[in-house]
Amino acid sequence: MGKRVAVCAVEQTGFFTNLWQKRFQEMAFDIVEPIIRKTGVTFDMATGIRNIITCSDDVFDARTISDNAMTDAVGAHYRGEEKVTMDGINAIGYGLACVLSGHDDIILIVGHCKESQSESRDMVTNLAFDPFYYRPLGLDFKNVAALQARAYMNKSGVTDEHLAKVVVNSRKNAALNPAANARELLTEEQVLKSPMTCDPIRLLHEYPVSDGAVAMLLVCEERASEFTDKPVWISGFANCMDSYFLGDKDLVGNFSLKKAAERAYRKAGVKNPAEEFDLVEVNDCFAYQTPMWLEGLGLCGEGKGSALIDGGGLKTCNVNKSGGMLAGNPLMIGGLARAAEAVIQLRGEAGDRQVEGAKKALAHGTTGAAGQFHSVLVLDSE
Amino acid sequence: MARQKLRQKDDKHEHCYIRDGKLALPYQYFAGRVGSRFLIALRDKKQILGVKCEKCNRVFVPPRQRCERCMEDLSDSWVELSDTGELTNYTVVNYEDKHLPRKPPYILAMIKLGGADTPLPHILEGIEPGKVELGMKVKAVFADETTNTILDVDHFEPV
Amino acid sequence: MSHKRNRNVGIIGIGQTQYSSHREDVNQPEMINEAVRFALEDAGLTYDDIDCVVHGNMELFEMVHQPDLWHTIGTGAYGKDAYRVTTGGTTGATLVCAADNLVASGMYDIVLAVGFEKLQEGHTTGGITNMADPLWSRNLQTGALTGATAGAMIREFGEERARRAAMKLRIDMDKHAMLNPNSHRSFGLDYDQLDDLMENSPKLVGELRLIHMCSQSDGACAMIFASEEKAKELSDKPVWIRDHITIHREETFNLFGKEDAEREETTHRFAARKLFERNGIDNPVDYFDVFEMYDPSSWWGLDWLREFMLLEGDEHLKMVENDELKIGGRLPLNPSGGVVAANPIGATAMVRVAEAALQIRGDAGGHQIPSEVKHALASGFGGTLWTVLTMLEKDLDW
Amino acid sequence: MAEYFGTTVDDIFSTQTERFRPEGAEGVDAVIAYDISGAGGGRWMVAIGGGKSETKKLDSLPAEFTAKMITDAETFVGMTVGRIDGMEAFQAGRVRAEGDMAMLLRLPQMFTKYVPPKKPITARDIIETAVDRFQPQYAQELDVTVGYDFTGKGGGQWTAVIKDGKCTLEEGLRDNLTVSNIVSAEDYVDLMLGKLDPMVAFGSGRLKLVGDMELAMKLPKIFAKFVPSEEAEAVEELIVLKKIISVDMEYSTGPVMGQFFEGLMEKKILANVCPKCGRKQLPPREVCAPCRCRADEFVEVGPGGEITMIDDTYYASPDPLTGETRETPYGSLHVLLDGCKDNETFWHMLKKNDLFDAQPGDRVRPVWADERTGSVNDILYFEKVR
Repeated sequence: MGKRVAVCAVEQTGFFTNLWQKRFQEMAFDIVEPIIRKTGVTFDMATGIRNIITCSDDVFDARTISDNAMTDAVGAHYRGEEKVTMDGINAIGYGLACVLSGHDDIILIVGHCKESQSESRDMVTNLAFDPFYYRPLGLDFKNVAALQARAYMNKSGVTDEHLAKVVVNSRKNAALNPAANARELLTEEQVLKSPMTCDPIRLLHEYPVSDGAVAMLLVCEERASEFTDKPVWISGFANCMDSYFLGDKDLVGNFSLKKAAERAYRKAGVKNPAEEFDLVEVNDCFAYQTPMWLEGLGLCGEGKGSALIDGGGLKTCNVNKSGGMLAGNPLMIGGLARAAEAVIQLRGEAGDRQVEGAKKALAHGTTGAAGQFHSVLVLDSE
Repeated sequence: MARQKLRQKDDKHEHCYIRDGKLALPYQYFAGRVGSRFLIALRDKKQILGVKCEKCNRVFVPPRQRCERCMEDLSDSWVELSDTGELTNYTVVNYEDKHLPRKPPYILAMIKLGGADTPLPHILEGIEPGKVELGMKVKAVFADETTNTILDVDHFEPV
Repeated sequence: MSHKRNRNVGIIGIGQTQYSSHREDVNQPEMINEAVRFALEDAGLTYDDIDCVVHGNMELFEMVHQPDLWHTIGTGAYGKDAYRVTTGGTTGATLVCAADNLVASGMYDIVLAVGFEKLQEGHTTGGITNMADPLWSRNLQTGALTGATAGAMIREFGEERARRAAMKLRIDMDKHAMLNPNSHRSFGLDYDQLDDLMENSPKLVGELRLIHMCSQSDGACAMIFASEEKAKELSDKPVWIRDHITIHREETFNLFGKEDAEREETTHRFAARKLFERNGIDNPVDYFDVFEMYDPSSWWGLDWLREFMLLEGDEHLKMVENDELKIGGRLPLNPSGGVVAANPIGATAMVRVAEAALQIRGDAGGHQIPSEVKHALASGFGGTLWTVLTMLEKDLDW
Repeated sequence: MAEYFGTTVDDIFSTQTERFRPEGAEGVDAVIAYDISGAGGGRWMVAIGGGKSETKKLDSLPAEFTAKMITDAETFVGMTVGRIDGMEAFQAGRVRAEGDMAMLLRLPQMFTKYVPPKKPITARDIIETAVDRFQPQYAQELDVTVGYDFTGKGGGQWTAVIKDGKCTLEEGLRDNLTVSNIVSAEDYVDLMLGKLDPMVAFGSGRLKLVGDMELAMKLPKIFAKFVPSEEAEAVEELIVLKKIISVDMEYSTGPVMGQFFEGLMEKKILANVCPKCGRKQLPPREVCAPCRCRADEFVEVGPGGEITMIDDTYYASPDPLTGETRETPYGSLHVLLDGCKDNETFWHMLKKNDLFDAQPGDRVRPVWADERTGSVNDILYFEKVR
């Protein structure tokens, strides 16, 4: 990659189980406002933001073309607005393309999702399946994850006890992150005793229902210093699609994650992923996904997820200092929230959970059932 | 239509309310020629069909017009599958929701039918959740009434 | 003068399904695959040549959450990078912008973009009404139907002239649609039916009559984009993307009130002016050899012509009245028949770009403009008067 | 009786009464007249009322009717069986309507869809196409007889005679057949439609071949694949699944719209004002779009005002929140409430009786609902001030 693109600002609402007191429009404006204030960026057609990339989902928002509702709240009146509707981390990938193409100097990204608005997020994800073969069986992202969890645990030796450790670690980190949703500390015993909602997934293995929004300002290399003295550089991004039908794919093969990671690492010049990152944010909607995605990302050996947990690797590798998805982000912006944490860490603004001297970070996002689609982002502070 | 009043979830937030509403619209989905053939065989002949990709040498179920890997046309390469198969994976669904076909707890399983290379998700009944074992043989039980969906197999049960 | 770009991007493959309201024979991914297959054949490529797939439509028209996941079996995205963008009616145009950006950025060399809609599977008017605020306008809006534009034009130009011009444009478009085998609607209307249709076509809203309004179609469009180097290597006649602009607008609460007193410029005119300014185009009517416009109704098509071409007064009416918009005229408008002839919403705005590109290539078949087409403009429309404009060129000489 | 798409106009009307759905016709009292021209046409009336429906064929049309449909027999049948798009036929003038259009649009709710009786393909249908499917290039120099002995229900016997590059078909079996196919008529149909694999049928003994086996193997080449005719295609069943998808939602008002709804409950219309440009927003939203800043001051406007625009709507659109179809025509309007200027208009409904009387510039006032719940329906509609 010749020219570079910087993340010059990041804001998040903080995440909550039910932000019933706000329309999602206000949720978004709550974070657009400080970006304008802190960076001094304008919406001038010649020198300011001409294009805004939103990220949301029509079914969760219960509105056809829900970005139509966002135009005023994200500053897009008489400006461009393009909606990426998959995990919001892909809006960063698309924003990167907008700037590298030369078409735009500055891109504002605003992702939002209010899972609490609908009666059940599982009903929403059931609608991601085809109407004849999978939808009638009641498949949703949770029960399909449970199938993947069983297959992964059988293959890798990850046990219920390991998963308890993953959740406890997430809560420990989240307790230090004021933006996280689930911040109460848990003991392993509490996790092990929580009800089995979808065997082998327990209630405390699931990310909590969450509302919130994330915004970022992307700027071309030449102009990054106009907006910040702490730019964070996007050095690699890629994603990859796996099979739709569950039976078609190796549920534990991490096919699309491995491919996405390989392409992102190649672009970023990462040769030894297990050693190069100062921190890693993985999009773990369910506890088994933390070790499984880490394997797919090449951050521990194949089948070594349990060893990583046993050896305290979650801590030493600085996995999910934010608390991760397990501490609660809404589905549509899980990966975008991971990227936000990575940017905050690389800017040295993570407060009590700061990884000292963090220079290189990985953020991961996933969309679809059992990780059908994965996205990998590599960020550098230098 | 009489509407309910706006309601507040707590009194900490002045002027903030919830209105109960719906996202509700009518839809009609077409199975297409390939899907119809599969669904009609299921309904009228109690037959489970798969499609075979000669290039990849794999038999898929549910059917699809194209092989996802090599994009070959599979619409004329039907294979009759056995109505019995082997359980390759399962979960016990223990939460209740409107989109689910059964009250909890019930077993959602992956079943590799005889003649197929890809397992099919379906409901398993007739066995205690604690007694389910990977590799066990199960058999399709066809539904009495058709819904023109995969639920024309009502469930699978142990042989 | 031109807009800066990192590298040039060419369109090297185009595929469209037949547009129809009867596609019971295929499910969603199968219909998409038809367009994908045609685009690959057109480009002489295979699935393996594609680096990245961009997918777009509106979820609530078919009520499939994140449909690109299921549609992988039709798009061929397995193992590839993928994006999903959606911006209402402009989706198809945004797909082109996205593919252009993704290639121009250097991130991918060859990108496949697919827009589709299977409107027969949902309730289109209900789906569009659902875009309005659930607490307010959802109770007031009727899909995308409004008689406001007709009313305003009747006030400005008189009832007889305005209604006649809108119906004349409708018949012009049907004449074009008759030449396009992909059209969903080609009625075979003739100019001697003009008075009859003006009186007898049923009213939808005010003077917006059924005959003026676009169809609800099923269909898909796929296009393949390549870097300059690859495009020259792979294609005999790549069509170059010169520039594109997207302008959105706040939602509809007061859309049909008086014009904004301070701005006094519609999104369409604003977008066109900015685009033409930065590309040094003084007289768009003379510069462009064809204009494929997203015309959801003949009234809007007529009104928007003035905005997009930066015309004043009744210049746009004169263009209709003097047959300047017909194939062979001064600025052929929608040789394909336009959106009133076929409207699979998520594909529609991409079809405009695809048809403009086919005209430049000389491959439009029965509706090919007889003279050489070097410069083409395509517009997308969506949401609350959102607009996307795309400029295409035959030669890399701007 | 003239058939179109395998159906007659009489076929359709003879099932009209049994297709009636009282639950779809609640409160309807209507007479629909049909004037159908062309071969197989005629005049009919369908009366609907009191939860019943009656259909009559008439010599002349009734003098009084709620709605009348005028079309030709082919178009009518085509629309009914789904082979011609009704909207398109309507637009192109092949169908005309008089009277209450909305009543015609409601018909699909009041009557279930007409489904033509299935005419399954028989063994005879298929064997009778043998001569057409004969491909002489694969039968040069042949002088043979091929027997078809179809057993069971729908069975029969035929002989195909192939000689001098030509094929003829006779009923009955000749003696001394070169090769003979013995199979049940039902299996033969499945074999020819590709539903039954020939090797499976042969292997299991369901298909017996007697005589020259080499010739038997060549038969699939000598006779091209059977493709059901256009009419057979039309009855091909393509599965459709109809669903109303419904997910309950909790829509938030936020504090800004919340104050507006509080105002409505007290019969006050509140706008919020942009601190930068002074624009008033109705209903209020958190942000002023052109200025990109919060608008947090509220002022009371109206309640009376001046109409800027009316949309008289004739197309019945379902309410996505209830699924109910509204009565047409109805009017929505934009009002410049007292205290507002330029495009600070308020969008609501116009009183039904005022629809063809009111015009832009007229004064209007809101008519409030007795019971107000903080919704758009707290104002019933705006009415013209007389």
